[in-house]
Amino acid sequence: MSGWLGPAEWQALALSLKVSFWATVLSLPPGVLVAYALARGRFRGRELLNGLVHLPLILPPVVTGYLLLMTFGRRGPVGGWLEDTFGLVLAFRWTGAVLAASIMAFPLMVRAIRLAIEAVDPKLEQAAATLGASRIQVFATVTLPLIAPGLIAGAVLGFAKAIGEFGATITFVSNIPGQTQTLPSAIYTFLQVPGAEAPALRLVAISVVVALAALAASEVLARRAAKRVAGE
Amino acid sequence: MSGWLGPAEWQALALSLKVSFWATVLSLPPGVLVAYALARGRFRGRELLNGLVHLPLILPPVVTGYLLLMTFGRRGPVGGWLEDTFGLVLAFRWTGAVLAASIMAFPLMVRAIRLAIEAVDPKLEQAAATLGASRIQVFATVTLPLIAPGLIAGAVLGFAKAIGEFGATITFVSNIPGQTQTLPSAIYTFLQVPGAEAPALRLVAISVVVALAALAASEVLARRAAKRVAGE
Amino acid sequence: APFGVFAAASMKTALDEAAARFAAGTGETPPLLSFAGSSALARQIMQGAPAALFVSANTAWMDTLEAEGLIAPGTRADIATGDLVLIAAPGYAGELTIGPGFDLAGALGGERLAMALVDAVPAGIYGRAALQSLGVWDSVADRIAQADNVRAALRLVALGEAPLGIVYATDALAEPRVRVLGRFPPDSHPPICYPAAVLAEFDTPPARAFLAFLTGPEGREILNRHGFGSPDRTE
Amino acid sequence: MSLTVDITHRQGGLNLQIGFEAPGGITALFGRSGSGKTTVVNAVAGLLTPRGGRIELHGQTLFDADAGIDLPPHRRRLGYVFQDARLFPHMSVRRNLTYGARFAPPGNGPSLDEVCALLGIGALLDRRPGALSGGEKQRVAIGRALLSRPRILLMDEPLAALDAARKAEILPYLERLRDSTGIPILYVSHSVPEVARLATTVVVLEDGHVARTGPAERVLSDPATVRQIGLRDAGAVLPATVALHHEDGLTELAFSGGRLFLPAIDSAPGTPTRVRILARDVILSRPEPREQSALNVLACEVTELRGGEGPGMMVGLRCGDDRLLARVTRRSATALALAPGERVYALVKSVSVARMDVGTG
Amino acid sequence: MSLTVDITHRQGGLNLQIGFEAPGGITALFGRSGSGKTTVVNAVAGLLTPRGGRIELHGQTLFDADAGIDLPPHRRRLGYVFQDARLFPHMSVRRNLTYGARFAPPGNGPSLDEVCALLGIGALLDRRPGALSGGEKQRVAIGRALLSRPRILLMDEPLAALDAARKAEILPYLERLRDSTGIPILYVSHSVPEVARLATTVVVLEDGHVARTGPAERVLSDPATVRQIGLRDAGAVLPATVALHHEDGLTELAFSGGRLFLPAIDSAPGTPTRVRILARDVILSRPEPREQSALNVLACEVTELRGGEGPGMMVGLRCGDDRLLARVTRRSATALALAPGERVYALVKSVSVARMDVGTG
Ligand SMILES: Nc1ncnc2c1ncn2[C@@H]1O[C@H](COP(=O)(O)OP(=O)(O)OP(=O)(O)O)[C@@H](O)[C@H]1O
Ligand SMILES: Nc1ncnc2c1ncn2[C@@H]1O[C@H](COP(=O)(O)OP(=O)(O)OP(=O)(O)O)[C@@H](O)[C@H]1O
Ligand code: MOO
Ligand SMILES: [Mg+2]
Ligand SMILES: [Mg+2]
Repeated sequence: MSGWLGPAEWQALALSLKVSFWATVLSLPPGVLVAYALARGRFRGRELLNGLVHLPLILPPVVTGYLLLMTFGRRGPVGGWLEDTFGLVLAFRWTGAVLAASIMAFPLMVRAIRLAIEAVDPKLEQAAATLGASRIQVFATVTLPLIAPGLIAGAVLGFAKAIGEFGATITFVSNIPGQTQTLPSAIYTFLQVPGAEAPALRLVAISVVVALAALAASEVLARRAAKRVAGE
Repeated sequence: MSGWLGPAEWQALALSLKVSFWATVLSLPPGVLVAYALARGRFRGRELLNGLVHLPLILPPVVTGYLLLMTFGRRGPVGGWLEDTFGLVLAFRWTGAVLAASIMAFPLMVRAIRLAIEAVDPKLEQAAATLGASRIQVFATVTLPLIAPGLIAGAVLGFAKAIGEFGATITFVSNIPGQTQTLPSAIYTFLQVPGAEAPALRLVAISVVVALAALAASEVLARRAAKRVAGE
Repeated sequence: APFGVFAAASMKTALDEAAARFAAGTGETPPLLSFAGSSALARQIMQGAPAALFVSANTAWMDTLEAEGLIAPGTRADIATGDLVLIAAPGYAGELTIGPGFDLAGALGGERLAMALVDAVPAGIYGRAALQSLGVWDSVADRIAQADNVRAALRLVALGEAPLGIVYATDALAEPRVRVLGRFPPDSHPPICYPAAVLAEFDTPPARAFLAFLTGPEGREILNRHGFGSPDRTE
Repeated sequence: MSLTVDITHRQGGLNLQIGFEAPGGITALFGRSGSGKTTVVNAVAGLLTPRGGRIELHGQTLFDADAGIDLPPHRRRLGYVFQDARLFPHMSVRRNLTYGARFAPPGNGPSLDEVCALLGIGALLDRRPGALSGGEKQRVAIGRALLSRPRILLMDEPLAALDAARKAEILPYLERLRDSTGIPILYVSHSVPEVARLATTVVVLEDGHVARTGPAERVLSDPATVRQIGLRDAGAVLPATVALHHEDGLTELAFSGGRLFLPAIDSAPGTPTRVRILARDVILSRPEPREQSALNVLACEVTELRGGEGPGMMVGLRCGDDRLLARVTRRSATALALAPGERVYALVKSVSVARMDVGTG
Repeated sequence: MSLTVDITHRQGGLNLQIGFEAPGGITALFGRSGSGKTTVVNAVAGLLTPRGGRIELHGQTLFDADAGIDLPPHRRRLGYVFQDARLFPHMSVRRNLTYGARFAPPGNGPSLDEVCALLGIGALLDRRPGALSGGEKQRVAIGRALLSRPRILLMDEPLAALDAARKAEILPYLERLRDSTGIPILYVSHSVPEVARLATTVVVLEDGHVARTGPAERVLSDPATVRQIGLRDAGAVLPATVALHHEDGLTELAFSGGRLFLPAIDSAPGTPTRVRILARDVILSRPEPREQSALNVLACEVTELRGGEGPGMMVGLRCGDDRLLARVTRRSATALALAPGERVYALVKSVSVARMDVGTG
């Protein structure tokens, strides 16, 4: 296997896994929050929030990457502020790749979680409230465990999307080996070389295997969680 | 407005709408079928089908486009057969753009519809069966109307995705003004040239407006359908 | 730490080899090569990307960077030139001589001519200029399949989806499935050159050394072997 | 016109082995929660495939494990009224009602108008199921099953979810159904009053097997059935005929053992009817009682005495050709020296024969 | 220790205007379906905000429309047992039970062990709610509410979904609850036997307003309440004391009007108890009846005669210091020449005083 992949490719695989993992983990909490707001909230600007969340789905990834670059780049308004205030640089770092992947996966995640929240019986939440749990405690002890299958589905969907994300990532954080060169960027680079389809397809196969394994695992996990939630 | 957009951009907008519309319409029936099989079927290869459906989500769009080109191109096995048998050419035609957009939107659509089907109470389907409806009739008269909100959500999600699709489309059917130059291709073109950010962002604004309008319409439609389905 | 090189994707094979040779010869750690479209790279550099050296396929973007004052004064140099060729798909039997008013439309036989985006990507821009100066543009303008980069155009021809295409000579050289029908006269299009420059923010001696290596005899040899021409003069 | 069930199945911890015959009229499946009633009905409907055995309807085999026959539900042509109505929420009442007809072969079942009149749902046709009361929903479900031109009706506790007032509203419809259409009905209930009122045949299930089966009068009036029925609900079912309507609001019924007075019922003189007399509502007296408020004093002969674990005894009585049940304490039985063959008077308050317990037929 | 409710609300077509006081013990909210019972309970729980009025618990204002006070549910500290249990499916029984305790202020409520013993659910602690029977679920729900150390228990038809056997299993637990913990209970039911057995105070709702309210004995034994209760369930509730357990399985109770025999009950001699005697189970006799099976013959004085539309009359009786109700036909009333002040004997079969109708307290 190590003979089959060159070190650069191993690096790309490892980076892709790292980026996708963090993108998934970091966007779960805000994803849950936004999904909850969209599912249960009755506030002004709900439609706007919904639209905003969906933007990365609607826009060509290159555009999303461009907007990210303009905003979070080192000379961008937010990017400069982040660097000056926290010393946090996103541009051209793997952290930026995480941001790009998160943004791209976010609408998918929110969709899945929102559907799960909408399926939770509010009567159970009411029951928890009468037992003394505040709104946040209700959420933590009842809503959240009950949407576990939806969370898993959403997270894995997000992970799969993050594994495949290319356009926004290469536009925002470039294609720096070991830093921002994820599997898709590596695949793209190979596709730029005539006759290099074979290594490109090898990388494609790897990302397919990784994502399918995640999908299959999620089906199992989600089924188990669903059983748990059904009280059996 | 017509002064604001050049004729080429109008053309791209019209084409994007046409392509996304047909991609949505044409992938709905197979989307429903696959979603039903995944939600209710207990067959071998279910996991495989699930993985296959998700592939376009996982793969970089360029790769999807490349695989489409290899398969549905005029020299590809399926493409050649389609041309010989039906005289149907996809390569370099807007029909090919429809195929690419469909494929890319398919996993999102299937996900949404599958969740809707899983939420249908099988007891209602059983009731219909005891009243004499065959499995297909049950599906048409009970399941399908009940998943209408999910269908709408899935269709609009697919539409939004189709509006933004770029990588697979340009790789598969190139960029032929009036034939395959959709909004994202036009945007990409502008982004390649120094100083052309303004027209690019204008087109971005248009696609955002279109997709958000579709999203908002879908929320209204889905809410209305949900009410209908709730029997009120 | 190794210095970063941002380079147009079409230079990948040549620069990979050059970087390895440079490292082996000097004992430096090899530079970190990032390949993408010239426009994306240029924009990233404008946003402070950590690149010490930029190799563009596109003079316009290098001009933009220069105007912004981002390149180290006096380091801009054309490291290679290119030729534009007309290629044919495998199995394409016809022959064609490129010249003023040549029958490109007839040679296409109603099919598509593969090019890079003619308004956006350098190879496409050069190609259109060549066809216009030869007076055949109008006859084929609506027969062009524009790919998002020159390699994709090359692929269309290699797969036989388009019988003919216009790409750089370098691309044709690397793709055994296509056949070169002819070379566009150099004066039929603006000179194709690949400008490189050290970037002011990350200017380091190794980066300057690598640029010098590329413009030096060893670099030229490698670039020539990959089908690039040598610029007559360096700035 | 009959249904024959003879199946074995395993479900959860329960081993089902069920065989019975449902002739015309209403056959009640009766038994405690978990005894297998719904399982049997689902097997008949084809919603569940039993391990083994046969199910036959009007001579057609619906299911035969050995022969590998298992007709899918939609080809069995039966009308299933589920406990929870299961109306289609996306259709109007009218479309719910007519749903089954389009799949049924042409035939002369009841028309929409007839069914609406029968069930009193004509005014609801354009409403959505969500806007119906519980009782209305259940009636629409019955109508929907009926209009599919079924060969048998399956009703699984159709009234269990309803309160007493709603039940009283629907029972007369079921009686009319039984009497006006010839369709046999398999009726699941654990309410003895309901079963006593409606059933022609009773099948008592216990732990997955048939504990008793037979004509309703016989099964319900048998002291041996008390265990399944429960003490509170034990009682006799008597066939009787409406004799006379009195001016003071009482109706006089004739039965083999004499006359019974009860609050006015709606049937014309001569109508055969059925009354239920709960064992716990009967007082036995040696001398003929006088100057007391119970209008019904019946001369009986003791046929049987059955003691249980408690302080009570079940006394079987013959009254004319019919049987009565009385529940008395051991102490009273001893004090009155009750024994088979002894003659006693049974006091039954006319008002303790409740309307619920009267059925026509 | 009391709950005061005085609210107005509009829901659907219903105008609610409800005012009542619930002292300690069990206060039953009784009324037909749709009369507003659940609405009231939800208002008390804070799950619904009434249009106007006040709700006060133990002197604390939970809700006051004018003052703009509306405590959120989780700060009201009440235990709500819903009709449908609503156990948390993702938690074990143990975690369901202890759920409320972590939010409650420290205090000396019952311990987990005590509640498990009280409700008989100790063996279920590690199960999931999905693996419980209906009765077990409901008991866990009661325990969960209790362990949250509530200041009041709200129970909305906690037994409605259960069949008779399950009900009989749970009622004793509720009685023990009422007697052993000092927590007041607001109990919704449309089952008269349940209310009669459990309630100290009864609030009868009708179409969104309070039709009657008062101590259970008075409200249920009042001939005027018959309309809300229904004829079949009308009857008197008598306080009595366990006097003696006889060897033949009968228990003798003493009450102001004499002695009552009924099947053995579980309480020690001296225990105060309550029996219900249904009006339809009482036979009136002028001469003292002899040699008959009813063990309870009570000497009474007629206090009241009420006729309705039907052929029956409700007869109010005084028996010692307590009141009895008897339902007789007009014909019998005439034949016996019943009138206020007349003395009669009431025959009550001991076995017709059902166990269900006996409560301690
Ligand atoms: N899906 C199932 N899986 C396992 N066991 C089941 C299932 N459904 C029912 N059972 C068990 O099978 C037995 C019979 O169930 P069934 O539903 O036929 O009872 P029933 O007589 O209809 O009871 P009820 O009066 O409560 O409706 C019960 O012991 C029940 O626990
Ligand atoms: N969400 C609602 N929207 C409109 N009307 C409602 C709603 N919930 C209840 N109602 C109406 O308010 C009235 C009182 O309802 P409530 O649930 O309090 O009755 P209830 O006494 O608890 O009845 P039940 O015994 O059937 O539970 C009913 O007429 C009902 O139809
Ligand atoms: O190197 Mo380019 O920008 O793909 O022609
Ligand atoms: Mg059942
Ligand atoms: Mg209620």
